[in-house]
Amino acid sequence: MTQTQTRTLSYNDAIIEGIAEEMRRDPQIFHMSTEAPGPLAAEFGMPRVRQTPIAESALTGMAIGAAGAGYRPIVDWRLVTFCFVAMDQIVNQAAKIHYMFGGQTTFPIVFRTTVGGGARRAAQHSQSPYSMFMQLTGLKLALPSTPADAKGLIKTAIRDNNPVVFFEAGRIGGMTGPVPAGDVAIPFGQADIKRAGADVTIVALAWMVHEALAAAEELAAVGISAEVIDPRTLAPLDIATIRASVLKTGHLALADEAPPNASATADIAARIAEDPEAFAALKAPIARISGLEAPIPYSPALEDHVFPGRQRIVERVRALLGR
Amino acid sequence: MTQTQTRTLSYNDAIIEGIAEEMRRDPQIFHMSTEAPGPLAAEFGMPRVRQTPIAESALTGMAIGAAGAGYRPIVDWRLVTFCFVAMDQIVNQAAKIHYMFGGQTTFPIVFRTTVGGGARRAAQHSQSPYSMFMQLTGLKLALPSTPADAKGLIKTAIRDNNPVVFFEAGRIGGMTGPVPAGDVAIPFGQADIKRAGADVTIVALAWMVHEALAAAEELAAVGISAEVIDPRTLAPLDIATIRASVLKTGHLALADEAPPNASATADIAARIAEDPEAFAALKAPIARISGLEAPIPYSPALEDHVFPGRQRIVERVRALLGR
Amino acid sequence: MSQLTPDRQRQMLRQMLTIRRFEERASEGFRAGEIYGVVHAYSGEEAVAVGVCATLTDRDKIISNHRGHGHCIAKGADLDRMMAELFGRADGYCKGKGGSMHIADFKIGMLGANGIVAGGISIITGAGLAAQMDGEGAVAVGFFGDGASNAGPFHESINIAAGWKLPVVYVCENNQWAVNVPAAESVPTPNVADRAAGYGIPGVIVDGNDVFAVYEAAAAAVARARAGEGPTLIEAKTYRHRPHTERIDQPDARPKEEVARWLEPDRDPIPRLIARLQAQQGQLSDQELAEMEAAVQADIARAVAFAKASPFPTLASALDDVFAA
Amino acid sequence: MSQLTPDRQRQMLRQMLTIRRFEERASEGFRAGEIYGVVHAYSGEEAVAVGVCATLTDRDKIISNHRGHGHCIAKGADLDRMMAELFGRADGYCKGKGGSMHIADFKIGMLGANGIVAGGISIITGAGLAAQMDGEGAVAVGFFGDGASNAGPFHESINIAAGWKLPVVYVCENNQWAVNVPAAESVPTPNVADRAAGYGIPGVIVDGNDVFAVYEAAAAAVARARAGEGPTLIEAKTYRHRPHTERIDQPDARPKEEVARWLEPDRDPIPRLIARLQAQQGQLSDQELAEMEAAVQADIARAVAFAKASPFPTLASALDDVFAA
Ligand SMILES: Cc1ncc(C[n+]2csc(CCOP(=O)(O)OP(=O)(O)O)c2C)c(N)n1
Ligand SMILES: Cc1ncc(C[n+]2csc(CCOP(=O)(O)OP(=O)(O)O)c2C)c(N)n1
Ligand SMILES: [Mg+2]
Ligand SMILES: [Mg+2]
Repeated sequence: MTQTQTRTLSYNDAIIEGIAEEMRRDPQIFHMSTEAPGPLAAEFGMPRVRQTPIAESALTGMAIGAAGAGYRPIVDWRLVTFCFVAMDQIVNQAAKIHYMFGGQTTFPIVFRTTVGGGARRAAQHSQSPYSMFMQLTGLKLALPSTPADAKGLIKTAIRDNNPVVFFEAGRIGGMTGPVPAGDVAIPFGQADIKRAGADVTIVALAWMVHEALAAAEELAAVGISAEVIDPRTLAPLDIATIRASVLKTGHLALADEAPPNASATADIAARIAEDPEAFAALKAPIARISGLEAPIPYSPALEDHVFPGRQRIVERVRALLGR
Repeated sequence: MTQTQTRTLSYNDAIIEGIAEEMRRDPQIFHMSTEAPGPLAAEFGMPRVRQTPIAESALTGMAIGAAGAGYRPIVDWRLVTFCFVAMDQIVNQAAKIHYMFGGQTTFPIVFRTTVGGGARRAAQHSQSPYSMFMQLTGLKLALPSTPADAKGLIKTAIRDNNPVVFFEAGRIGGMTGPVPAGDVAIPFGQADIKRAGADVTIVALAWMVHEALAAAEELAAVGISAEVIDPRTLAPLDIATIRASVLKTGHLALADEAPPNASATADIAARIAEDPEAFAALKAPIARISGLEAPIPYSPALEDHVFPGRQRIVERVRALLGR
Repeated sequence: MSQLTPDRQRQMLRQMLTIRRFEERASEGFRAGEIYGVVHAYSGEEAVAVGVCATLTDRDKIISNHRGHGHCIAKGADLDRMMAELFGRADGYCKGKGGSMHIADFKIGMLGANGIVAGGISIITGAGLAAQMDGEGAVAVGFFGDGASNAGPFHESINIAAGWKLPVVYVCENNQWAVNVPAAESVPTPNVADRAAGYGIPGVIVDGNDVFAVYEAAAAAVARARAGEGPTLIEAKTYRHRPHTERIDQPDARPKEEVARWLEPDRDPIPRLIARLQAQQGQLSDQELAEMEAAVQADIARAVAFAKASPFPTLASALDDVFAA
Repeated sequence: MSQLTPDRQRQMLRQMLTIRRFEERASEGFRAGEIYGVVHAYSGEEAVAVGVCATLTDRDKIISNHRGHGHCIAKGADLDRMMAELFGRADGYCKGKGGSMHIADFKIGMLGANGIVAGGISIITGAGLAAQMDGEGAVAVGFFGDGASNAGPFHESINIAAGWKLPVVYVCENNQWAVNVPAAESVPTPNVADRAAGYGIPGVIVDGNDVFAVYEAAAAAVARARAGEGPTLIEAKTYRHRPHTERIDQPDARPKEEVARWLEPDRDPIPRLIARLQAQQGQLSDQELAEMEAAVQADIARAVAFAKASPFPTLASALDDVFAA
């Protein structure tokens, strides 16, 4: 198919478009969630788009059983909050089932879920806990930051023969951007350089990609050339692209809205700090810009204070480079 | 009370002794699990030591409710495997409840759970996922490596007014060691230097503390003086002690049986790599010794291969120091 | 209603009116951008919270779900601090950290609203265990929806409470919908109360829009709990007047005629109660009713004024209360 | 047992004997250090797996729990590859990665044992959903214990299966204990089957030590499922002959007399079946029985030899199969 045309789509619509295209292609794909997405329900209806009782643990297990029986289920947990009731099925079943049964059969499943704050939904409904899933060998993890990436990665997620957790950044669900038409799937494990630069590498996740791009603009104004990298998938993680950038810039900043403890930014920092060449290339300590170590509060100014943003990135990077 | 006497106790017995002492002191403490510990059941019986239906999610929530009503519950999830069915109560309730209600009341709860492999119990029952809990601001996390630490930390855990997850290293449950008699509680957030050394700092967790100590012996034989540090609690994490050691040795190795991704070792590596002085003190890249990135397999040699051990520590540290 | 004096009955009406007006003001505040995030209004279901809580004392504990304002008010929470919490202010119940979905008042035994469907059911069961161990006859009451009755924690908790004879009353507010899923599609039996038999406990169905019927059912369940005979599952059939949340674009799959039917005065619990009190001699005069309305409106206005006068929390407070001392 | 020819009946006995002898050998191997980790023996409960699986075809799917050997054998799994898995060998079903608690054979519709109590119940419900969508009349059968019936996933899954009329048969093996907790303490009603009413589905109680009774109950449930009428909950009352696991120091809280009573030939499902077949003219001669015993022993011996001849997996294979291609 040609990829010449692009349209402007929102992040959320791009995901739905990607799912719809895949569902048209493959009748084994079906979608379950406690609230069915309107456009999918309208186009495909039952039994391919199901609205379910509130029982995310059962839905998650059912996806595993249906996948083992030849289907390619998509389960939308909706807010990531809700997936914790299904954590046994995620940790003990989905992540391990292919391995512990010696690879007998495949379990192609996509678990969709919305992460992030900004909507004044307080502690439970504003979490960004993707890093917790990185400890779980056996899951693939996608975390797109643009409509085009969202569509390209959801298609790859659906075609993958493993359980994939597809994290959707709620804060940018309405953000629009160009999305190529046609069958464009983006491979997992390929970071994207969202902006090229020479002085500092800023690796950012999800919403923070946009904050990092805004920060890069401000930094350019003071003569700092920032390269902004979006890993796009946390498992597999494309450390090679980040490493190459650090070899070039000698400075690494990592921006994530989640708290720093045992996080994706810790992971990337450690991988760079343990790589002899990258370590040698570092001209300054690694800088991390993270959420404060607190649950997310409700009151708007408080919430905005707990989450990091472009200003903190600018400050940290300027401090890092001493200018 | 005097602390002059010490006895030899196993790690498991030290924990039970600590719990029993606290239960004698405070009648508000009670213990729930799907299998009641014999000595506690014998001494205290119902209603203070309860055997329950298999419903860890309910038990976890019930502990929260009972704590909010003035009790100090201890819930033994038993294998960490089983706590994942209770993850909603852990993530969305226990970790956040004090904060999201504005600190109205306290929730003093100890969640006991056994981690680690070595028992040929395959993927589900051999996990070491404590690092996942580090993302959850609002929980305290203990992970003792010796009988004395186990007893001292369980007493502190029980006296703490917050939910504490107390990770017990199954592999060393039968290991014996000196335990001071009397009312010895070990404060949270104080790492312990298990062996002093000058050339390299080895931070190790749980069972790996013992592997690191054995490795330090071997390293001493080739003239490398290793300092072995056990953080003992992952939240709060005593980075100051680790940092001071790195400033002295200029070399940091981190040993954990879990896979490296977004792990406690990544966390410590990142904190050192982002600290200007510590970063400047590092004479070589940080080295991490971790479990392989795979679920835990059943067959003995395979399992032993996936977990790291003293030999891998020795090799990595020797490579790090180039001798 | 022999147990209830005319004064108590009027008090109950006043609580129900207070809930209704509070929700109306919350909805208004949400649309005006004074209140943030999510608001789930309890309008239409007032008789359940009020009927149940009228059987409780201060020692007794309740827990709520996402639709929590009514339970708070029925248990006696302070309107000022509730409204201040919705407004995100420092004098709110949670110092502005919780918002609509996390109002609690542990002092009066209100253990909190909760953003997780069925998330509170095990917590209140633990409060019931505490009450049993205390041995002073207190009870614990869990409020949750028809949707929550499909979730695992419902089953685990009631099963344990039944086995241990805990003094808990489980109150399912069957408003017939969970967002856009009708209970008829998610609950395979005609009634949620039918689930009680599987635990060997009474399952009681009650008209959730008749406050006295609710009161009677709850009083029996509470008496049973206090007597050490264990839990009861009460299903209160009711209906929410509002869409699932106050979001402007909240989709609502409920048939319009169905919604309209439940808004009529013979179904709306408040007109029903007013009609009943007025039908009985000396229970409620037109003037008393007008005074009550005015008093309630004044309460709400005072709460809003309190909320507006309260400062937003300081940024530094974001790091307070992460851990208890 | 009009549906079952004498041959089928003898086949069922042979399967039951195979399970018993397999467990005896597994226990021996565990004590000898040839088998590692944990072994939960199914001895005493053979009639359940065999009676249920006799109603199934290869298209039908089952799932098991931690006590899984019997379900595997009843569904037709290969003894050699089962034993090789227990021995941790490369030719085992899971290439030595799974061990006793994780044997699966997706080719024959055996979706795996599971180390999580109730962990398989939702998975088999998903297989039932797949069968419904396939529309070819296949069914899915979940085996689990009395202990599992207290866990949330049991409730969530059966509730959905009932609502969606999924072709699933839920088989609760009530062996009256969950480790050291008696079912009488954890299940508040006399029977686990009493829980079915809460989902509007049949709850059937059957003597789990009578293979033909199990067969009949299962056949009815399977027919109902195939006909699109939805799930059934079967409770098979049975007993485990062994302690919870084969661990030497496994505590066993069960009264000695209770255990002894269940080991007697009038309760042990195997002597019961033998007696019944021998009581009927021409169903099973002493010689046929002896030959059967010998054949079963030979099968087990062959499986052990196969296991021992199979190499341990290479260390490099530890990183195989983490992800599917
Ligand atoms: C575990 C979980 N899943 C999904 C949601 C999203 N959600 C919020 S309220 C709701 C419907 C609840 O229905 P019901 O229990 O009947 O209460 P009602 O809103 O009708 O009062 C859903 C699905 C949630 N909060 N928690
Ligand atoms: C979620 C969970 N909690 C606890 C355990 C530990 N455990 C293993 S088997 C078992 C008892 C299971 O009892 P039942 O379901 O009756 O099966 P049975 O062993 O009697 O066949 C327990 C508690 C577990 N495997 N999973
Ligand atoms: Mg409802
Ligand atoms: Mg059992």
